[in-house]
Amino acid sequence: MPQRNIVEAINNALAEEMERDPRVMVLGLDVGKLGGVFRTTSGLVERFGGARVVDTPLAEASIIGASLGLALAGMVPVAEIQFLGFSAQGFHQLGPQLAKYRQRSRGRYHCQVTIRAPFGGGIRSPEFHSDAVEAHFVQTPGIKIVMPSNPYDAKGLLLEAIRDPDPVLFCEPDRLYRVGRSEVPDGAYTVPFGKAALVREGVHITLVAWSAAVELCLRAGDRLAEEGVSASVVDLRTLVPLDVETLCTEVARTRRFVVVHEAPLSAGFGAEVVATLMEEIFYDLDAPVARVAAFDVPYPAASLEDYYLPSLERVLTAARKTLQG
Amino acid sequence: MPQRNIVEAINNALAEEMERDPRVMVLGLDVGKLGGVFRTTSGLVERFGGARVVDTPLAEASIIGASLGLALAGMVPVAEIQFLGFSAQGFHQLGPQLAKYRQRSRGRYHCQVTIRAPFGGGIRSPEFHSDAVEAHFVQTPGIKIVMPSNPYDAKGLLLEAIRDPDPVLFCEPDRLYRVGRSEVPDGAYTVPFGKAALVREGVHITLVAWSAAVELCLRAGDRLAEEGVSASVVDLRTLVPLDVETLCTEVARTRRFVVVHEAPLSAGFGAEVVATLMEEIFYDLDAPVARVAAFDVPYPAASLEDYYLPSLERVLTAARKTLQG
Amino acid sequence: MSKNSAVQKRHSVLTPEGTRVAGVQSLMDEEFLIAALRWMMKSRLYDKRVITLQRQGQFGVYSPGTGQEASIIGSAMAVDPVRDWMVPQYRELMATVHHGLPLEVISAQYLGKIAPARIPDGVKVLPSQVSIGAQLPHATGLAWGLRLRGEDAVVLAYIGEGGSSEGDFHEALNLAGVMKAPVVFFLQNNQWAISTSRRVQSATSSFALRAAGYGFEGIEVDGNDVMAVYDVAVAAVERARAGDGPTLIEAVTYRMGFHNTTDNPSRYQNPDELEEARRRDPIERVQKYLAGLGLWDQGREAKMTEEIRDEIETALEAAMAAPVPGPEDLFENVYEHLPQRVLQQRGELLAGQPD
Amino acid sequence: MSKNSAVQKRHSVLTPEGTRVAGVQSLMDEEFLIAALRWMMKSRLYDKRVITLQRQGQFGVYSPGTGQEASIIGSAMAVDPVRDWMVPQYRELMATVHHGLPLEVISAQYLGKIAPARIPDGVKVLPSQVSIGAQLPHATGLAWGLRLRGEDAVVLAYIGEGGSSEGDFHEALNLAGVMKAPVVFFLQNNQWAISTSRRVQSATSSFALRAAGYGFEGIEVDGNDVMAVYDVAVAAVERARAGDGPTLIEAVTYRMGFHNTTDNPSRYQNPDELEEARRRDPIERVQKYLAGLGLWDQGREAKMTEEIRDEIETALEAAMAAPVPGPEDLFENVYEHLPQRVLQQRGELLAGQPD
Ligand SMILES: Cc1ncc(C[n+]2csc(CCOP(=O)(O)OP(=O)(O)O)c2C)c(N)n1
Ligand SMILES: Cc1ncc(C[n+]2csc(CCOP(=O)(O)OP(=O)(O)O)c2C)c(N)n1
Ligand SMILES: [Mg+2]
Ligand SMILES: [Mg+2]
Repeated sequence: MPQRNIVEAINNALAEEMERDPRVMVLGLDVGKLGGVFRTTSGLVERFGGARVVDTPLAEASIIGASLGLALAGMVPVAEIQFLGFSAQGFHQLGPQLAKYRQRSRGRYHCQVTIRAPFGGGIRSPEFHSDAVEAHFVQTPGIKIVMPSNPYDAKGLLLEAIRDPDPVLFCEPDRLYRVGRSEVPDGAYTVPFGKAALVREGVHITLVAWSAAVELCLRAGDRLAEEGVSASVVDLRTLVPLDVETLCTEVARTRRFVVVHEAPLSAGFGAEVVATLMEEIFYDLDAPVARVAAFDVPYPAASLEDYYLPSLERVLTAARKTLQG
Repeated sequence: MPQRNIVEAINNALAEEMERDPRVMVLGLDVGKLGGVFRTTSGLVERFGGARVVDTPLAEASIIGASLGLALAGMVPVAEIQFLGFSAQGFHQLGPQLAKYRQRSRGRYHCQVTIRAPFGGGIRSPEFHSDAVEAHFVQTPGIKIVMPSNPYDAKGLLLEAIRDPDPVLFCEPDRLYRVGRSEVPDGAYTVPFGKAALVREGVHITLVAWSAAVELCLRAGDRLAEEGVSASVVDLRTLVPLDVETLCTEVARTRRFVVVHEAPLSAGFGAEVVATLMEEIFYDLDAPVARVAAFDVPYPAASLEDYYLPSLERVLTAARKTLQG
Repeated sequence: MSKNSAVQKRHSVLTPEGTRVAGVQSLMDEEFLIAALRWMMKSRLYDKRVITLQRQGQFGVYSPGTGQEASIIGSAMAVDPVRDWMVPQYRELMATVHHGLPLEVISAQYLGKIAPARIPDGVKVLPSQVSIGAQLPHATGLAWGLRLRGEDAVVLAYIGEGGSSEGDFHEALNLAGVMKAPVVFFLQNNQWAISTSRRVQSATSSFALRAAGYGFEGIEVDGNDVMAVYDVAVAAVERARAGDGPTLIEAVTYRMGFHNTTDNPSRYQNPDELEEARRRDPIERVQKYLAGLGLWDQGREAKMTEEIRDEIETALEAAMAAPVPGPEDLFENVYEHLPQRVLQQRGELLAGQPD
Repeated sequence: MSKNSAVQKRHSVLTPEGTRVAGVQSLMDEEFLIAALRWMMKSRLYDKRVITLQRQGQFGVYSPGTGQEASIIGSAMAVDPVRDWMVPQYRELMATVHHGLPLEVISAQYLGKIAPARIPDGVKVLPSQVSIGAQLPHATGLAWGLRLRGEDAVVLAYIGEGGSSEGDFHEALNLAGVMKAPVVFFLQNNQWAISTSRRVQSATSSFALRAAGYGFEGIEVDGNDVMAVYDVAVAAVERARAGDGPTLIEAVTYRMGFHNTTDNPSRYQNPDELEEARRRDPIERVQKYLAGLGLWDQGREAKMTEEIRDEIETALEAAMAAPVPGPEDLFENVYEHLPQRVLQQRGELLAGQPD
């Protein structure tokens, strides 16, 4: 079976879906000849032409707002925001409009729009390029939030996103774009939203994460194994919809858990994971919860990001503490 | 001592501070002759002139971004965003710029800027006018988030905000603007940030809230009293900085708590309150936690807001459930 | 008009006194003008009626179009409800009705109804927009998409002079120029954004000048002159349909009423200015003109007023009779399929309801 | 120039061949021109040097100004480092150095240093801006505030033609026009925004045309002609200082290098276009002109190059020798006083560090 990294998996998903559905189009900054700053759209303009693969002016709000309008006209836009941090420029079009348009139109209209955006730290990006702002959009209901952590899911979740009649924010972990290839079949398959994956099975503790933090938790799981600790790792895959059932079942099984994310601690989605577990399975927990996240400061200069981001050491320390608790 | 409602308290704070400090200026939509859509800036342009009380073009990003520049020039801007929901139009200037500017300039510059914005439901406002988006800005460190619930705090916290060398987002509960007057002294006094207030003292359960939800919790406290339940109510007053100590002490005292807010449940700041308590005082809790919040749907038409917002009934039900737990 | 040249002088056909401007032709013949007058009167009469209802607590917060009827109707008449799309801000209510949105449906929206306020399938109108300027990128995308879909359609998008200060205005017009999207941006400069005067909104001598910065035509028109508005709008729509791209029309008019039913203009408006505006009333000038031609008199006015009043009452009664929403409506139209967690929230709310 | 008239034809003083345009005067005399040349050469030589370092992994991601030196230096020379403020995007590095920012300080920023990269007190430069367009509202507010404070200061703000598509551009220029803020918006149209060509960015025939939509002057200038750039910039600065409000200058130039050190223009750039641009090189044309006057030759060029290289090396060595940041720097410059919770996080991080 073909091996692909995340960039190749996304590129393959886009190409196949544009082939299958003539309504699907790609728009955003530098998505044409350049193929996107990370090459996720490489080769598409040559194959599908400039009408369906469109370099836009440098204006995020209009990329998102025009995608909404394109969808109303019957197109299926897959828009790229060059870096998730720059969704801020289009925030008023993303949360209050795109996410809300089905409701604001009392169901007359819906927006089959996918917004793709790379994000995340660890690759020495310039300012704003690494900001993990996924939690913002959990507070703007109506849009689904998808956070793949591996090539197989990246393709399957992207196809699910493009075909979803509702808007989807698809956040791509740029640190993992090319870290390794794994099996990604040719041809269409989808990974459903709202189904978390148990990517590592253990009995003593459950590490909960999404996107690039899953890879970190898997490394932590291996290290803990050397210490005789058997750790589960749950990959939430989508924050909206949230797979409360798998989350609770898996954490209840180990009775201890740590949640890990790249966003600042306070009001990060980790807090939601903790609160949900406390509401659902309070009596099944043996120890205080621990969150490992970025600190409550703005994303720093690249030279400091290794201190800022959750590190293997910090995950291990939190896990050990929880196991003693 | 003079009695003032929240509108009068804010107006009084602005007038006194402009009197005291010639660098202080007010800008925003309709803050001049109209005195703001809620009259919080009423009389200021007549008193301090058009150079210090400025009606701006209809463009939120430039109101926030220009305030940053005004501060760099040595002014002390107090900008009004007509409704907090419209901070979305200026999101990229608020989180990534204003909150971050001290860090991005490596400490060369700081932004003594206050952004005032009314918000909250229950007064049949049009779309977007009621959105409670405070949690967004907890995820953009560098800015403080202030949420007064009564006239005395409104004045004292606003003066603290204007004098704070760092940017402050000051969210005003429009439902409570004119509900009642209470003692608000003339002359300057400040209410410190990061100090929660125990606004009702009880022994069986602690209700945690901020802004308009505090008033709801106080009513719930009275109702619970009729049932023989003695409830504490903690008013967080500021979300950033968060008074972890008072929060934990008060909840540990009653061993049970409910947190109430107007924002949608998922990833609302209530989740942060729960997560913080679980990390700090897990072993002091007797029952699962309960959050009472708006539902995970966009703010609805005014005709539906009473179903959407936390109601007295829902708070009481949650409290009773927690007390049984 | 060359893209680089300044905007042409404000177009007008009918003077405030109701006489024709010498040597200016119009596409509107008398019969058509009477139809336009009827729509303008309907707009004015509806404003009056629902403001009274609002004062009695029977209608929601409302922004009247009073004074702007020539802009609202003259532009709406230039597009084809069958092919073309309309993207309103919120003050163009009667334009959307002209475009096929039933009056009882839009009225139901102001009464807090949900399902009864849904824009019917086939009516090519987007929901009114409260977030100022946010509709413009939608209009650009819609027009662009309709062309990609091979449809012979034009989009008419409304914006106020206040809304023209938002970043969305700039981004939407610039993108429309780049894509040569078939869209007409109709800017109603009614001199006010709530209490903020047009002078505070921009130092430009004309908002129409901005079109040159996006590579298409800008035209200024007397927004109280329905014939002039119609003529420039038709020309813009034809250009768009022919594939010649967008146009920005600035209709210079005046908000003769309050911003909305919660507003009190006496705090900020100079009465003389309002008086001057009244002398330029868009409806009276047409009535005077038609009277001069012997096509209008008090009898006809009374009769038409009567007919329109009946239409309005019928629509309002239907809107009031329409079912009020219940808690279950909270969860309608959020997603095609509600996520499990939201379904559960729905269950909890409905369980807690007294039946 | 009347606000309503089209933009004046592109101003130029020196032809690409290094001859004077007939009948056009300039404020730059030969001596001053040689000073300008030196700064342009310094910009070019610094680009070359740090790109090499970056390739060796010793320097951060870098966006060269190569090809744009006349725009960068001609504009910077028009403002007074003592009174005036400079608001850069990121490609105007040598302009900020001309305005007083030490070369070792800005170099330290690209080396990930923190404290050593802090703009020194008294240097009236804002930090370079990565969020495209976001600096413009700051520039407007700063200029407005300086006037309120009674300071005799002008703000020079840089933006690219790509950045001119952002909503912030529109909002900042419109507000500046309304407030008559003493700010000069200097738009470097280098034909590219990463891989996106100027044609994709806007359908306008000239970005300078946009000024009329904000009520102030727009001027187009040959951005590869340092004398012309200087002359129009000085005029704009004088207007701003005199209280006559903002100006938008479009400097038409060409990005002769890559977008930044991660970019590969061969994927999207037509080589002929680059060739044509090379023929318009802003540095060579000045050297030819001065040579024609007998004021320039290979000897002088070699000597000046040598001097500049030394200055650059000294700055780079200082920047490299400056202390690297540690974990504690994460928590510096976030708030004047760290909230309790963040202090605690700081403690945890530092406790966890190997010492
Ligand atoms: C983004 C945003 N900011 C502020 C408001 C509040 N508001 C509602 S209407 C209005 C004035 C709009 O003026 P204009 O665009 O000229 O339209 P008009 O009301 O004159 O028809 C404002 C500021 C809003 N609805 N949306
Ligand atoms: C808001 C925002 N969107 C996207 C980017 C990514 N980006 C960095 S530079 C650039 C192109 C800028 O082009 P231009 O404004 O013409 O400046 P130039 O690079 O040509 O000097 C883009 C799109 C960004 N930094 N900020
Ligand atoms: Mg208006
Ligand atoms: Mg450029």
